[in-house]
Formats: sequence, structure tokens, C-alpha cells
Amino acid sequence: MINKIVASVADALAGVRDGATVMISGFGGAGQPAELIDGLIEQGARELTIVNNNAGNGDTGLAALLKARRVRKIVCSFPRQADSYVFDELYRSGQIELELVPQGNLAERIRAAGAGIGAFFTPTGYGTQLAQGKETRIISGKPFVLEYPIHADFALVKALKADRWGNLVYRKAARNFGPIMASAAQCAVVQVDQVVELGALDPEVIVTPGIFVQRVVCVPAHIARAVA
Amino acid sequence: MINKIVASVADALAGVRDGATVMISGFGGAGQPAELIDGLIEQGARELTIVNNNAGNGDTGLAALLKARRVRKIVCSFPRQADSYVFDELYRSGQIELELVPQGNLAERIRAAGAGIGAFFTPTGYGTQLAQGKETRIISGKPFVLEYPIHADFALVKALKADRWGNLVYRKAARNFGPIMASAAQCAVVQVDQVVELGALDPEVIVTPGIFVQRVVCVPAHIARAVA
Amino acid sequence: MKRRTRDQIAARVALDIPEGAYVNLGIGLPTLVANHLPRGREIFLHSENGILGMGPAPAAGAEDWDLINAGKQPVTLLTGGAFFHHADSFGMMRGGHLDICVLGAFQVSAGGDLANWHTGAPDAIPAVGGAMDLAIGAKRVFIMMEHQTKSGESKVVRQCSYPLTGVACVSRIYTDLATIDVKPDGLHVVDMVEGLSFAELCGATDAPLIAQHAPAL
Amino acid sequence: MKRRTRDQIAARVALDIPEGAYVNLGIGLPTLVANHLPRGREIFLHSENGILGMGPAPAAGAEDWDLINAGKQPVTLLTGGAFFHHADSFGMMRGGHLDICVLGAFQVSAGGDLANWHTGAPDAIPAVGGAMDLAIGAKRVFIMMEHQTKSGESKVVRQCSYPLTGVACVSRIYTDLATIDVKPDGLHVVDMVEGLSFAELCGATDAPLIAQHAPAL
Repeated sequence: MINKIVASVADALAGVRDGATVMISGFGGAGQPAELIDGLIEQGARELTIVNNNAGNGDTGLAALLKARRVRKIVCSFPRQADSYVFDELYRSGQIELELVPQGNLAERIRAAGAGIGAFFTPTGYGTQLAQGKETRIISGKPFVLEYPIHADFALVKALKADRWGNLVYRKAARNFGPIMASAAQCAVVQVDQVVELGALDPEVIVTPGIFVQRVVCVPAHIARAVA
Repeated sequence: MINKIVASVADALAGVRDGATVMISGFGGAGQPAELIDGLIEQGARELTIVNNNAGNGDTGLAALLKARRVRKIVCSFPRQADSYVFDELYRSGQIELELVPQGNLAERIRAAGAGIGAFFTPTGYGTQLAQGKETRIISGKPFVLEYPIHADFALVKALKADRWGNLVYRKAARNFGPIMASAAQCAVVQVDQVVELGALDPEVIVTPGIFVQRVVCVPAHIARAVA
Repeated sequence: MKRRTRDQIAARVALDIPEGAYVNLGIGLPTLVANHLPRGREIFLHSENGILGMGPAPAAGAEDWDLINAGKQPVTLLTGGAFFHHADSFGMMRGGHLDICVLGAFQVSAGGDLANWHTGAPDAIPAVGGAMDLAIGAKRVFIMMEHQTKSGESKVVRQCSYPLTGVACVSRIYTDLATIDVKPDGLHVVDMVEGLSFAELCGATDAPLIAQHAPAL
Repeated sequence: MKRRTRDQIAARVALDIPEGAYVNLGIGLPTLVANHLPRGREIFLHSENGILGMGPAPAAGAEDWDLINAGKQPVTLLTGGAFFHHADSFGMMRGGHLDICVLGAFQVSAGGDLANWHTGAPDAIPAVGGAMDLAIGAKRVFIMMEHQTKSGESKVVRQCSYPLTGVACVSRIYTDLATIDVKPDGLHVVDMVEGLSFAELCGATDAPLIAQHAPAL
């Protein structure tokens, strides 16, 4: 019997090595797998490349991972925020590498990794600093930039419910990067509020089929740290 | 008040011009918009380019459109079937042009059109006749072929339910090409079994948001011709 | 001459958004436009983080932190709205499915180039978000900004000095002084605030302007 | 020597499919494999037309024509199955998420090239379907075919004479005579039917073979 549910956050994060590329879902607090990030700090892997839309807020979550000096490089679209002081300091002092990617190119590069696309021409960023040095091409009279997929060793994803096959549904705008990150990682680790019986998720409604999910850990909402 | 529901199949197909590119959803009979195809025959547009997974079966549906000599060219992955005699005869006598595309490249090219991608490198077809003359490239040691999006003037799509904003849900494997074709066409025309009130479709469950849909026509299942 | 307030600029933008339009309002100033859309006109607001049919802010105490906008503020969902993932959301933008997006700007050039993501200051931490996708994706890109910087420099310029967000992507500019169309032959003034002369507007603007009703060259 | 029947080839393939595998069975001969998967072993069958967790054929009279497989035959959905659209379905293949696909073939070459979509006959109507996507997408590509054509020609060849489906994509070949691994140094015999000698197998095979347990070169 296949059962992707693991007993603890520590089990869920077993095997993350130094130097790994780790995707983390979420847009602001929505869809951020807070307990998995805490678990990653505890797990101890260093020299990580993190792929996330942002670069952490305040002192918790991704910011805490940065503060613990576990991150060599961050790939994101919007690092600067009112309370991104941990990142800001590391960046200004040259202690973290930043690859800044327009948000839609970030999403499409992650999706391309999951879907086996070798590279794609996107109109986004053409003629800007963020396309400097990149291959460009005019197609049907419109200018495009060539972008490459972003693969990951691990994806840490927050979803609402899972079954033992790893089928997932999400909640509202907390869906954001979850489905594409799960598809782009060798090992997708998912934190859910609730594990349900096989068959409890309508096959028409499953957003991430279990094929994209390797490990699921249940962190009930009343235990999960509130993120805002 | 926005209401994308039109009164008749004829209204739904208004404006299809000679020479138009028309996508038609369906894989076998599942998801085939039979009444819209009949309506297209009645509507009378000629010299069409049709994009579909197949090239028609028996004497009805797409085969009837071909038999009526309305199709100049067909873009598909699997024209040859036990009962594809209408296409077979036109093809053998040089009366129809065929662009044969591996099914996944077909799906991805349609998706690329909907998502504004200018071109993409796919591994599928590399080293085969179907990649002859196409640009290739080795990326990270793997060979790829460059493929371009397929845009359409119209998409004829079958879904299960729609609301007046054009939000859609599908039924089982009848979903197939519907969502991506709706996104790739200037005008997506959808035939549904049932029109429901706004709000009756769960926002977590809507597969095609109304932004991709221009016209909806209701053909209740008990009226719709059975397709197999 | 009385400059338009921020809310008056937003109200002016709202006038140009027809029923049935699919619209993305960028973070910051453009968010104000939502308050000025006429009630009863059905307009579909898109949020980059996977929402179509976004509604107004919830009542205090009713916030749902899984339902936020691009600026990470709590919002609501209209009846008929839908959720989707990030690749689908940006596919909507890049694929040209949005009728209008409204963005703020540091500068817009005579050719419709947009600069709104980076001041170019060497110590600034860059952040781009979805701005570059919106700039090239929507059918029409509306810019909403003050006509001049606080120190009185024109933000409507011959050439952008700030790093670009997109090339030749702006359709129309709404400022506290005027509404200006970006056309192949230059910047056409659509309207000006009461009491402002065309000569005065030109004086406040670095890029050359074409007067309203001026004959086409 | 007794050749394996089609069902015996299918049963042999089924032996190599472990619990938890995500598997696509191509149309035609490979469909038989489903009948030989051990009950109680959870295996996830993928169908290109947007199904994961495909179950067996329905009882007569219970067919649902919205629930068909790639060969357009009615199927069922297991508890825990899911539906998705065509771009997502082929993303699963191309993205390397399937552990195994099983395909029929006209020819397989010593280098693992596959020919299974077109006889090359000038009057043949070509049709490719999802074969090229499966050939390059799955982690392991299993080929299931008769060892020789009806006229006795080997289908395991030095070089394919038929048009290719994929280059260097085959992992393992299952025929009515033998099971053969495609490795960088050549074709390794894994097993043969009882009573067949290695010399006889080589006689029935165009491509050079490496005997079971032969030392690696």
C-alpha cells in the first residue's frame, strides 16, 4: 500500500543536503509552509539556493533561515519589503547572492522544469536590465528573451488537504506557487492542515495529482503558527 | 451585466470567416462539441484550418465538416483511425493538407499560444521525421527541437457547466484539450450541458475561468447527439 | 489651476474602464482605482497571485490571510470569482487576456517606455514582482502618476533615465495635470485640468506634446 | 522451445513494475499488461488524455464515454484517481514524472532507437499520437513486441529502417523469445524462453547480443 504521509516534519525533510536547491511556496504568508521552513532550519543543511517569490519578512520563516546563514543564493522576484531587513543586511554586505527574476518568468521557469521544457522565449523583461546578456529573438515581429527552467532538489509546499497518494487541494490564493513547485522538484514535501481518506478528494477537483508529491506531513491549523 | 450565454448555436458561431483557424476540443468522442461542429457546417465558412487531436470518424462531426469540403488544412496528432475514411480519401487525393504534430507538442503549442510564449524547446520528436527542418539545440546535454505556438481565431469547446461569466467545469476525461484551446483562441465558443447561476461553481473548482471564454451556448445532454 | 488629487486621478482612470473588462490594478496608487469603479458595472479584477473576480477589502475582523492581493492586503472574492496557480495567472497576463492594467511609474517616455521598478540608485535593493509581466502583457497599459517629482522634474520624459520595466508598452498616462495618449507619432493630450493651458502643460513636461484636436502630422 | 504468448509477454512485463510506479501503457499490445498487474500492488496508471489512477474496463452496459483511455476504450477510475487537461498530462510525461511507459514497436535498434509510428510506406497515412512524447518522457521505456515479423525478420536491429519515434530512448525489450536490456555497451540478454539457446536467439536477432552473465567489456 502506498502511503506518502510521514510522521513528522523531521522525517519530511530527511535528506536535504548542503548545497541543495529548495523551492518554497507562498506569496506573502499565504501558502507559506512555516513549519517546514522551521524544520529546515533545525535540519541544518547549509549553502542552500532558495527559490521563493520573496526573500523573507521580519525574523520568522524564510527570514529566520537567512538569519541562520543557511542560504548562499536566493532566486526571487520581490526581495525588498517593508520588513525584509534580514535579507537587506545580508545583501548589502555581500553575504547573499540574488538572482532577481520577473515574477511571471519565475513561475514559467518553474513550470518549464516540471513539464520538461528545455527553454522558452518570453516577452517579459525584453529591453530591460533583467534581460542583459540573455539571448533575444524577434518572433512574428515581437521581441522575446530566452529563459531556462529552474529545477529543484526539494520543494516545500503548503496545501490544505492531502490523501495518502499525495493528491492535493489548496485554499484560495494560498495555491499560488505550490502546484508548479511540486512539479519542478525531485522531492516535493507538502505540509497540509488535514489528511483525508483516499477518495475524499473529488477527482475533478484535485489540483496537484499525487504523481508530483513524494512526502506529506500533517500540521493541523490549530498547531500551525499563524503567518500574516 | 455581463452575460456570455448566447441563445443558439448559430449565434455562437457568428463571424467565423473563410480561411479562419478553428480549434475543436475532444479526444475521440469525449469532449467533442458535436452540435457546434454541425453548426459550423451550417454556418458555411470555407478554407478552414482545423486543429484537433484527430481527423474525424465515420460520417459525422469533424468527418462531416471534411466531407463538406470546408477544410483546407488539418493540424492533428492522430488522423489515421479505423473509420477515418473521409480524411483518408481527401488526404490520398491531395485535397487536404496535413500538419502532423506529436500530441504533447500539439498540446504545448496550444498552451504556449494561450500563455504568450513565443516559442519553446521540446525534447519530443528530436531526431525524427517530424522535426525535419526544425531548429534544434542541445541544452544541458539533452537534445531539443524548437516549436512555435498555435493560435486560433475560434475554439469550439465542450464543457459540462458554465455560468454567465463563462466560468467552466468539465466532465472526467472530456476535459482534455478544452482548457488550453479556450486560452489560445481569439474567440472561445463553448457548448455546455447546463448553464448554472453565478456562484454555483466553487471558485476552487473552476477549471477554465471566464477570462478565456467569449460565448457559451447550452445544448442539454438529452438534446445533444450521442457521440462515441 | 487645481491639480487632481490621487483620488481624482483614480476616478479619471475608472472612467475609461468599460463593463466586462478584465483589469489588473498594480500595487500602490493604482489600487485606489477599485474605489472609483461605478457600482453595477461588472468589471473583473485580476490579482497576480491567482485571483480573478477580486472584491473589496473585507470588514475589520473578517480578514482571511489566504485571500490577499498583490500588495498582500486582505481582499474578498466576488460571486463568480475563481482561483488558479501562478503559472496560469501569469499566462493570463503574458497571453494578452487582460484588457487593461493600471500601473504606477517613475517615468514614461515619449515612445511609451515605462520605468517603475528601480530607481537605479547603486545601493537600492531591486525588486520587480509582476511589473514587467503586466507591462508587456495587458492589451492596454494605463499609467497613473504625479506629473512631476516632488522637486518639480517631469516624469513624462523624452527618454527614461531610470532602468526600464518595458519597452514601448504604455497606452495612456493619467497624471494630476492631464491625460495623455501614447501614439506612434507622439504624445497626444486627451484632457487637462481646468485652468491649465497647453503651453503651461508643455512647460511642466519634458517630452514634446501634441495638443488636443491638433491635426495629425 | 515455446514462444511466449502475448499474455505471457504482458505477464513478464508486469513482473518488472513495482508498487507505487507511475506507468503509461501504450495502445495495442501494452494494454494487456494491465490484466497481469498483481492485485494488491498499488500501481498508478496514467492515460495521455488526462487520467491518473485509471482502473479496468467497466462492466458491459456501464460504459461512460467521457471516461476512455488513449485507445478510446471505456475504462474506470480508481478511488484516488484524478483528471487534468492535455497540457498538464503531457507535462507529466515530458517532465520525467512517469516511472515506466510500455510501448509496442516495429523495430528497436542496438542503441535503443525506437520505431513504432510509421512503416515508411509512401501511401501510408501517418499518425503519431502520444508515442514520441512517451518515448522520450518516461524514466524507463519498456518495449513489448514479437521478436520477429511474420515473415521472420528480426525486429531487434542494428539500425532502424523504419522512421524513428525516438532516439536512444529504450530501456528494456520484452519479446516472445527473450527479455533484453539496452545498455551503453549494447544489448544484454536478461532472460530467454525455456529451451532456447543463446546461439539460437542470436540467430533470430539482427543486432548483436551480449549473453546473460557475460563479463562487462
